[in-house]
Formats: sequence, C-alpha cells, structure tokens
Amino acid sequence: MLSISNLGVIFTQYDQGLRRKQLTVITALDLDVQAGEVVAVVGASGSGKSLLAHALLGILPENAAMSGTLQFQGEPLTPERSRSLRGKAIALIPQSVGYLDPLMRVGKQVQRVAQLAGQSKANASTSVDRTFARYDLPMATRDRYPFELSGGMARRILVSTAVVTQAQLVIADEPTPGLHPDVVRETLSHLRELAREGRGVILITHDIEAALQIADRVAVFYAGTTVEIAASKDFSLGNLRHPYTQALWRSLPQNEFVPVPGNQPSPEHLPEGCLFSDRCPWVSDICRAERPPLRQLPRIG
Amino acid sequence: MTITVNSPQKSPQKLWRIWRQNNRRQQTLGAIVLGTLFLLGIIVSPWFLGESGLSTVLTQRNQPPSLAHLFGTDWLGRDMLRRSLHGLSLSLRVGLLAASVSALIGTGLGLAAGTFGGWVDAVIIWIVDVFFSLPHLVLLILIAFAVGGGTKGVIIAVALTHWTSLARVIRAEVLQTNSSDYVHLSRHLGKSSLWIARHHMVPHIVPQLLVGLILLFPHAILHEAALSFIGIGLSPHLPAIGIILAESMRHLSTGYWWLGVMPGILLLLAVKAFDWLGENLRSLFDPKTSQG
Amino acid sequence: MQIFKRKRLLEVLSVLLASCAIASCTPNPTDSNTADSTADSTAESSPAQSGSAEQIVLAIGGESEEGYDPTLGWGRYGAPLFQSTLLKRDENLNIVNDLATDYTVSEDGKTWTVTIREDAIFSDGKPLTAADVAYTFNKAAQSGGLTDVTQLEKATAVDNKTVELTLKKPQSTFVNRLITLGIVPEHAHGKDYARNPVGSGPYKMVQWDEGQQLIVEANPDYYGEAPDIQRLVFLFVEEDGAFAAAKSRQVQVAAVPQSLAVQTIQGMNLRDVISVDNRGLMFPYLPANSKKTPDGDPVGNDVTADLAIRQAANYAIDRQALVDGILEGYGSPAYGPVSGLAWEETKADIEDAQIEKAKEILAEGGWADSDGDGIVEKNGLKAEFTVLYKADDSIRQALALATAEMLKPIGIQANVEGKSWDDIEPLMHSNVVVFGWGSHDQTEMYNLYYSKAAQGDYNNAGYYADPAIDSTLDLAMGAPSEAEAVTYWKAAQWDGKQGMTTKGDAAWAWLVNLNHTYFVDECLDIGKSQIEPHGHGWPITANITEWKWTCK
Amino acid sequence: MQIRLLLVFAAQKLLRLGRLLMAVAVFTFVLLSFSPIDPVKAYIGADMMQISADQQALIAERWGLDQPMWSRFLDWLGQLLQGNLGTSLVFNQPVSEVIASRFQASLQMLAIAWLLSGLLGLALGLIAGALEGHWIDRLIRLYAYTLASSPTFWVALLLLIVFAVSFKIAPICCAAPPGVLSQNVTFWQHLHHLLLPAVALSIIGIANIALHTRQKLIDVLHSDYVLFARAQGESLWNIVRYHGFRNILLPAITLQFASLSELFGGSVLVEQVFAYPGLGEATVQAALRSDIPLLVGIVFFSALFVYTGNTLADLSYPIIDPRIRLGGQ
Repeated sequence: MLSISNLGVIFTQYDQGLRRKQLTVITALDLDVQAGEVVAVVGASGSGKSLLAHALLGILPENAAMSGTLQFQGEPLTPERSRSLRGKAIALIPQSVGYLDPLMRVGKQVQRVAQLAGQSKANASTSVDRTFARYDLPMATRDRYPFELSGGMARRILVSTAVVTQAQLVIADEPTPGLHPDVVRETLSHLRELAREGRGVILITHDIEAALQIADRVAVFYAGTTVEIAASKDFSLGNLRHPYTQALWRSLPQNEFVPVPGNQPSPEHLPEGCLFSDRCPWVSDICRAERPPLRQLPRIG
Repeated sequence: MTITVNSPQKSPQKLWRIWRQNNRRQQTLGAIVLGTLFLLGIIVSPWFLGESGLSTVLTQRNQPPSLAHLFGTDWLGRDMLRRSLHGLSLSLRVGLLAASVSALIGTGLGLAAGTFGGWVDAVIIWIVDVFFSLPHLVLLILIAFAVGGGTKGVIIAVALTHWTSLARVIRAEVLQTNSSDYVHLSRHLGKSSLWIARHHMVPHIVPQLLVGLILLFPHAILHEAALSFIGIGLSPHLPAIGIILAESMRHLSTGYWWLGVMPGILLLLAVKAFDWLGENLRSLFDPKTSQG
Repeated sequence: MQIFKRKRLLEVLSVLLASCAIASCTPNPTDSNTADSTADSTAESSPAQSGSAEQIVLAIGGESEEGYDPTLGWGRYGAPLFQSTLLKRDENLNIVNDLATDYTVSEDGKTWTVTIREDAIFSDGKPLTAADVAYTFNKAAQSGGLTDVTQLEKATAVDNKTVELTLKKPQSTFVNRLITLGIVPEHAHGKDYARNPVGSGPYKMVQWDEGQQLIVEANPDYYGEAPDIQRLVFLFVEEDGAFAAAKSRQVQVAAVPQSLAVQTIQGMNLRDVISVDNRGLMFPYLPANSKKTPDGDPVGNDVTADLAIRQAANYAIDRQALVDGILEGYGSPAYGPVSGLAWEETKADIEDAQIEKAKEILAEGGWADSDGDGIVEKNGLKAEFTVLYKADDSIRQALALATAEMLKPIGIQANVEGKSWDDIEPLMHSNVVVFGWGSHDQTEMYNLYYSKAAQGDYNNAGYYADPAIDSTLDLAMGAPSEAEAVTYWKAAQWDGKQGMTTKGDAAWAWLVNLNHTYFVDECLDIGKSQIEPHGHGWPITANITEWKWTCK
Repeated sequence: MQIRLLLVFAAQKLLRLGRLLMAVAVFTFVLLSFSPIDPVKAYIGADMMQISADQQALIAERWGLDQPMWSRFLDWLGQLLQGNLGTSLVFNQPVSEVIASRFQASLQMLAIAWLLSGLLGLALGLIAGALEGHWIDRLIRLYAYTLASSPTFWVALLLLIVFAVSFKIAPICCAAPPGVLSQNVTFWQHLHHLLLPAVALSIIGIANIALHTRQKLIDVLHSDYVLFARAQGESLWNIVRYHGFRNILLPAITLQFASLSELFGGSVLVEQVFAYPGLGEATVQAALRSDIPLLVGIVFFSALFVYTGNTLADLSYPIIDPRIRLGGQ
C-alpha cells in the first residue's frame, strides 16, 4: 500500500550570526506498510519519526526539501498527490488535545474532518454521531471545548478524527505518552481495530513496549535513517540484527535496562559513514567510510 | 521513481531568498552603517549648508521642485530642501535629547521596580498604568502646556511620556535575571542588591536599553513634530519640521503642494531610518527574531 | 531691485489679463463644473441659494468662541450685528447717532447724558429702554470680559429714554464704549445669552455651529433701514480655507492675506480696504540699564536712546518701497500710529527715503564712521541694534529684513531676529521690535506713548517718557468730547515744535499700513468701507446693512 | 451566579476608575501649578492695549485666577462632586457642555475611523499573515511599516491636498456644507464631510492592527492545531476562516479597544488639519489659549474614554474565549 525508499529531508536554516546552513534531518528512510497491518515506527526523538508523517501528508515546513521515492497504492506520492489525499486517503491521529482548535467545539471539529474527507454536511454529522457512539462519547461531548475534555475522552476524540474519514492509511503520531496505562491500552486497541478494518496504520512512538503490543512490524529509526525493520516477534525472540536495535532492546526495563551509551548525532554533525558508527561496538572501517544500504535478510526462525 | 521537491534553485523568488539569506549578516551590518550615516548626515547638514539659501529671495518665490531646488522654494523664495534639512536636524536633535532623557527615566524606574520590588514596584507599576490611561497626545499637550511650551516644553513633555514601555521591558528583564541561578548564588554569597545590579543586571540590560532607546527615537521625533504642528511645541521662529509642515497648511489651496509633501517625505525617511536601525540592531543582538 | 521686478511683473500680469478680456476667453467649462458640483449638492436641500440677495456666505473669520454677549467684549471690533449701539461711526469715521438721539457731556467731563430713540425693540418683541442701557453699562463694568468699562462709576436710567453715565474721572475716549457696546435686554440677559443673543440689531441669530459657521438673518423688527441681504452665513475657516472656498465659489466674501490677493478668482473682484492696521519699529527710549521692569527684565538701549539714530532711521526708510515689495502694493506708508484717522496730524508726515538727510542727522548727532567698517560710531558705541519680530509672521519678517537693508547705507547695523511673543516679551524693552497696532480708539495711542503706561508689558514697551507729551495726552484724555480731544491728540503727535513722531522725539519708526484684502463677488456691492482697525476680517461688516446684491 | 460576578466586576472596575481619575486630577493640577503662562494675558490676547490694569484684575477675579492653585483645586474638586467641571474660558460655557457638544462631533468620526481601521487592519493582517513571505505580504508589511512611521498630520495633509485641493471631491473644511441649517443637512452631506477626516484617522490604526494581526495569525498558523487541520486537507483560506480568524479575534479586539487611546490622540491632529470642530480641536484651543478648566476637563474625559475602551475589551473576552471567565484568573 505504501512504500518509502531512501527518503531524505533537508532543512535550510539560519545560524547565530545570521549565516545560512543546511540541515539534513532525514538521510535515508525506508518503510513499507500493507493494508490491515500496524507498522510501528520507533526511535529516539530527533530520529525523524514525526517528519516522516509530515512528509507523507505533505505538510513539511516551507524551508524543507524532500528527495527519494514515495509510492502510495501503486502510484508515486508526489506532494500534489499528498495534498489531494490527505484527510481522505491518509489521516493523521495527532499527539494530544493541543492539536485541536482551542476555541472550536469538538463536535464541530470532528465534523469538519468528515466534511473534508468528502462527506456532505448532513452525512458528516451522522458520521460524527456514529463515531462518537462507537467510542462511548456522550452526545454532550460534541458541544464541549477541547480544554473541557478529560484525557481519555480527548484520546477517543482524536481517534475519531481518523475514523470518520474512511482513510486507508492512518498515521498515529505519538498517541500514548503521558497517559494513564488504561487509556494507553484503550488507545492502542482502537488502533489495532482500525487495522482490522483493513486500514494500514503507522504507529509513531518512542515507546517500544507499546509498539510491540499491537504492531505487526517495527521499523527502527536512527538519526534520520531506517536501521532495521523487524517483525514484532523478532524482538521477543531476540532476532534483532542491527547493533542499535539490539542496544535499544537491551535498554528496556524488562530486559537488561542498560541505556545506549553516547548520543544520537545532531543533524549538524552527522558522521561520515554509518550514522551509528560513533556509538557502535562493532564498528568496522567500511562503516566509517560509507553508509551501508538497507538489505532484505531472510527470516530467522 | 525519485521526486525532488522544493528544489531551492527553482524560481527567481527562491533565488532572491537565498541571496538574502546568504547575505543577511552583511546586510544587517550594512543597514546599520547606512542608517547611521543617513541620520548623522541629516543632523550635521546645517553646519555644512550654513545659512545660505535660507535668506529670502523674492524673485524665486513659490518655485515647484526643480533641479536647482529639489524641494522647491517657499513664499519667501527660500530653498525648501535646505529649510527642511535645517528643520529636520533641529527636530532630530530635540527628539534625540528628549528620547535619551526618557530612556534614562525608563531605565531608572525599570531597574528600581525590578530590583527593589515590593511597594516601590507597586508604585512604579501604578504610575505606568496612570500614564497609559491617558491618550498619548493629550498627555503631551498637557505637559508641554504646563511647562510653558517652547523647546523646553517639548523636551520635557516627550521625555516624561515615552519612558513607560522601556521601564516595563527593563523591569521584566530584571525580574527574569533575578530569578536566574547565578543571581541566587550571588545572593547566597551575601552580595548586596547594588552589587548584583551592577554585575548581573547591567550586562543583560544594556542591549535591551540600546535597542529600546533607538526604537524610542522615531516616536519622540514624531510626537515632537506633532506638538510643533499644532502650535504647542517648538517656537514658530525655529525651522523645526513640524513648524514647516504647519506653515504649509497656509498654502494648500494655492497648489503649492511641495511645501507640505517634500519635508514630510524627509521626515518619513528619517523616522523609517530609525526604525530600520533599531530592527537591525535587534536582529544582531537576538538572531531568533530574524529567522524565516 | 527685487521690488522693481515685482512691479514689472504686476504690470505684465495686468496686461495679460486685459488681453484675455479682449479676446473674451470663456471660463474653462470643466473647471466651473467641478467647482459647482459641491455647491449644487449644497443647494439641493438648502432653501436659500448662496450668492443672492437671499443669502451670502462670508469667510472673514471673526468667530467669537465666547459667544455674542457685548458685556463680555463681543462687538469690540465694531458692528455687534445682533445688538445695536448708542452711537456708531459712519464710513468716514464720524460719530453719528444710532440708538441715541442725542448725548451731552457735563462741564467736568464726568457725566454723560444720553437720550435714546423710543422705537427700538429687541428681537423678542420687548421695547429697548434706558433701563436696558444702564443695565448693559453697569454689567459690562463688572463682568470681567474683554471690553474695558472700568472708568464707569455708575449708569442710571433717569427716565424711559434718558441714561446718565457717571465716570470716575473724565475720559474722552469713553465715547468709544458708546460706539462699541451693544445694548442687551435686561430681561433676557441670562446665563445662555451669549449663545442665544437677543438684541435690537439688524440681524438675528439663526444657528451657530461652533467652530464652523454662524447663520444670521435680517431682523424684521430692526428700527433702521432694512438690510438688502436676507441671510448671512459666516464661515469660520483659516485664510487659506477661505481662499479655497472662494475659488470654488462657495463664498461671496473672503478675507485673504496680501500674498493671496495677487491671485485672481473668476467672478470675484479684489477689494482692498484701507486700514490703520499698521506696522512699525518700536525704539527703546531710555539708555541701557536705566531700570528694570516689574518682572526684572532690562529696559533701555544706548543706541536707540539717541535721538539722531531714531530720526535718521525714520528718514532713511523707503516706505513706499516696502508697500510695493512686501505688501504687493496693498498698503500705504505710515508716519504715525493713526494714519488716515481724524486725529492724525498730517503735518507730522515726513519726506522719507532720504539717505543724505539721514546721514546729516547722524553726523550732527555726533555719529561718524571712523574705523571704516561701514557702521557709524559715537564715543566708541557702534550704531548697532537687534530688530525682533514675531517669527511666524512673514510680513513682519520681510519688513524687518528690508528695513535692515535700508538702514545699512546710512551706517546703522540692524540685526534681524525672529522669535515668538513669549521670547520677545522679556527683550522688548531693550531691543527694537516690529509691532503692529491700529484702532479707532485713541486709548491705544495714549497707551503707546504715555510714560506711566510703561509697566513692563506691551503698553509703551519702549518706556518713552516726555513730560510735555504726557501733559498733552492728559489734556486729550481729559477733554469732555472727542471733538475737543482731537486737537490735543494731534498736538501730541507734532505741534510744530515738539511731538512723539519723527520730527519730534521719533519714538517709533512707523513703516506701513496694511490694506485689508478681500475677494468679493462681482454681484455684491459692499458700499464704502471704513478705514479698518487692526484685525483683518470682521471690521468689513461695519456697513453690512448697506450691502446690495446687484445681479438677478 | 453570573450576575453576581458581573456586579463584583463592575464594582471593582468603578473603584479602579475612581482611583485613576483622582490620580489624573491631582497629577494635572500639580503640573498646571508649574505653568509659567499667565492665563489673564492669554485670555486678553491681541486686545492688550485696550484693557486697563483694573480690567485685568477684574478678569482674574472672574475666573478665580487670583487664587493659588491648591485652592483652585479644592474648588474644582468641590464642584466636581456636584457634577460640575467648571467653566471654559475660551467658550464661556460649562466645560461639560463644551465636551459634550464637541465630542458628539468627534464621536462619529472616531466611530467610522475605528471601524475602518479595525476591519481594514484585520483584513490586511489576515492576508499578510496567511501569505507570509509572499510578495503580497511584503507589500502589506511595507505599507504598514511606512504608515507606522508617517506623521498622522502629514498623512491627513496629503489626503487633503489630493482629494480636496487637486480632485475637489472632498470638502476642504468643516463638518457640514456652509450656509445649510443643521436640520437641512442630508445624511450624504454629513458623510461627505466626515469621511476624509475619518479615513485619515483610521490610517493610524490600520498599520498597528494589521501588523499585530499578521504576527498573531503567523503564530496561529504555526500552531499544532493548524498543522492538524492541514493534515486533514484543509485549505489555507479555510484554515484562516475556521481557525485563524477565531483565534486572532481576541487579541485583535483587545488591540482594537486599546487603539481608542491612540485614536483619540490622533483626532487632535486630524481635526486640526481638516478644521473639523470636534473635541480634538477644542483640546488644542484649550492648550493654546490657556483654558485650564477645559484642559483639565478634557484630560479627565479622555482618561474615562480610554478606561471605558479597556473595560469593554475585558468584557468581550469571555464572550469570545470560553476558557476565560469573568473576574476569574
């Protein structure tokens, strides 16, 4: 359904002293998503997760330049096509209630989403009613303002915005941080449900545990590159290939709970070769010189 | 298939932007130098021009702008460019003096409010509120009238009315610095308030003050001109820009448009130069504002 | 030089205009259309068409922001319009009766008895009686307005038509109060009188839009000859606005400064009215540091304290050249403070522009240029002084500059400096100042020259003091009537041996009288105007009842 | 509940107003006691020669100018408590009446200018903000910055030169056509005389409001909820319409009411240029001719005016933003 290969994003910015500089925030991202599956994208902040979502939706800032190959449903996903597909075929579930207009009643906002997806006003209104009912949101919620919502309600409203659209690809950007565990579980189950309806879901998160609960596959991003795409069960099986993924896995509390030493390189000072080379225990000369491309490996086990 | 999007070299507009981006630092410095030179030029111009051209030449009365008289001549045959430069120079000097005094007051009160806090702060804030509760021009007129008008009146009026915003900024800056770690440290080390003010506040406040001062100038000058225009400012015999513009009111219907238009443009340019200078200085001190 | 050029230019202009008239060039149609468009919209809803016997619009300034109460000073420039006065001056400034049928002054000059006509009624229908006259004078004496009736002890109505005015001491100029003080009705003179005046004058108020216009219409109950123009609109705009309004033909009378008078407006004539609105140089009379004013300002100037300097300056100045060059010809030379008035001593006039005579006077006075710098000296004192003028007054400025030029050839160095009145006030007792005066009231001349009037303000600012002149002025002031006082007023100016004008003490160098310039609609006949006092504008209404609309 | 809140709010506001006006009054009188100008001389003006010393004393007595300033202040305060602001020297009329009649003339001009500057400023700000960086934005910014540096009275002068002198489509002065009785002045004539001064006055406000609106809209457009709206496929103009407008309204209204103060000051200059007989013109008269009672009255009134504007802004907050409650936070 969606395939991304070698995506690059470059920002042009000004520095202290007013000098211009170019920042390569995404070097080479690869990802593919099938209908009906949940693909989790994990990585530390700054690894390019959210930018990927923005790139797919064509909402990168103006000073960003994009390169690489994007395909959606078999056709190239040009920025023009993103523009026409967003809100209809591709939907975003935002991080928090902060992504709702603080001065607009939530019912109206969700309805607006439905209308943008192509429904008539009346249809949109019934869609909202149906969706709210589906997520056990009382009718009175429609007339509430975002600041009047509880955490769980807000989460369901945000999911609703994707549900009312019938979008085939749903991107959930960090839907879980700072939430009560019950709400996290509920939210994740909603996402899983969406995949069950036949949609492709990209779950962007830095919470590997949450990701592993519902994702079919997990893509690990590091400093703007995809270092590994693995099936969820590979994690529990320890079938991980890339040293960063392995380190990440070990850092989880239920495992060894050792943090990865060092820091992710900033886009201003990317290493010459492999981006993980400066922290990699198994770094080789080749890694220092050039960036190894993503390879398809046979399944182990 | 590879799509390259938003390629920076695409349109001339983008090229222009890149050129601007690349040269921003030089541009800022250039703007500061240019603005300063322009304003200095106006201020010192009377000493270079002398009194020549200010005498009445009855044969050359009411001449529209020409190469010989870029700004035309007035009803006494005086060259309007020279008169405007003389007037603007005077207005700038009066405005500068008034704005500087105002900046001093603003800094003093802002520092006092931020440093001493308590009732001092409350009183100063209240004074600022009272000042804000009156329309600026009404306050100016009142003060200028109360001190008897004239040059002295304008300077006092402008000085007494333009300090409020700067005082607020300085006060906020002091409060922010006050709550910072190194000030806490100094306090623990038993340093006096005055010592802290001198060693921690001043370095933070000087850039704010400089920018604030320069952004004060245009207001001060415009208000000086406005006061003179309505007849409560500089004495009518001084060739201040407000006076020249007020005089032009008496020759509107005869079609001598240049008497009002040309000096006004010069004033506008000077005010814009100050604005420009202030903005550029600010972006030099604080690159955040120059993003995008 | 420049002056001659201007003259030539005027000639050329008038020739051009004449040839234009011969070729019968028609007014530019587009021009008149645009001008009329605003007037049309006015006419739509207005019942009276401006510019007809029905209604004329005058832009001559003169709004009395205080309102129109004579006891507070309204009408002090003449013609109170809404009210009528006991006496008035005709076009030749002779005193004639108005409300009064007769008046007599007692031997001691302290009791003035006035009999009034019995057919005068106020615009509210009540008759005007002697009691109203007495009330008006008593009221004005204590109200603290801008008319000075402080000499009045009391006014009493002897009977219905006779009033007795008792003065504290004789004052021949008191007659001017009888001329300017409009009579108000005692029964209707309340708090809001100033805004709703009731009087026995030729016009009554219709509407006053403060700061904009005053609309008045003929009073049907007026006892005098009914005015021809039914309704007058006084538009209160600046001179430039008046000119603009005249150009677009929205007004029928516009007072404009001399500088605008050279312009032409289609369908309007320029009317220049002779005035006693004079400009002159005031010389400090005493030597420097002889005394201080009550405010502590210095009095006196060593150079101008010398008679030779003052006289020489008077003779050197070419007054006609000033009139032609600066006033565009709209003016006349002035040799004294009361040019053209009945109490002017014309024998005091001199033959001016006499450089040689001026030099002789200086030489006789002991002034000589010994160091060859072009400036004469006497006992090491250079003949140099500063001439101050009100800086935003371009005519005063030009007069000061031109006069300084004229004094240079005789070796007097005049440095010209423009200042505001506030700045001039402390300096005006020790420096030469360009002043402008002119009044139909002799009190002004008295205050300009009477030694005791010098109190550190504008009255006798030069501290002129001549005991002989003082006593003559006292005689004039104390005379029982204006007619008897005139002899003394004249004598004070020049009696053949002494006087305050050039041939005598030459306390001032009077320069010019301004003509007041008005654009008047071709169709409007404004009759013969009085010689106007200082103050351009309102005085032209003195004979407004005689104005006629001559077109159909 | 809501009514009680409203009452508390009103009481607080009135108390503050009283304190403020008192401060303004004391401040004004203290200032005026320093004035070196002799009001008697200012009152007499050009008639100096015909007014004797006796008469001058009489004039001083009539206006109470022979009293020391503190006793004049106490007198004034006493009168104020009876609702009397004293009598104007220039107009020989109660100050309250002068202000009332003059303000009536100014009010229409102020209202038109206020609406014009608000609407135009908002529109320009929205366009510029939405098109940030575009040449249209540049143009609007250039326009706004230039206006912000232009002297108000000079802009008014230019308008007068262009529209009244050159094109002759606007009257050169006054609030009504000459010679027309007030009851005969049509609405259009009225507007015709009002419009140019009002436009001149509005120009001051436009720049400020446009620049602030632009900045605020840019902030809004960079907000998360706009990002989300874009992700939903909302077009730029619909974003401005549904989200931008709503979210900039509050600061815009605050600014709009706060601009009353500047507008009031601007009217002083504009009325001077257009010879429009409003309160601003009276202010200049009062100052030039040392009419202290009128000047004090106008200062007082302008403080009230500005305060009312700010209070109205406060009242409008809870209507626009549900997060703000009256008297709360």
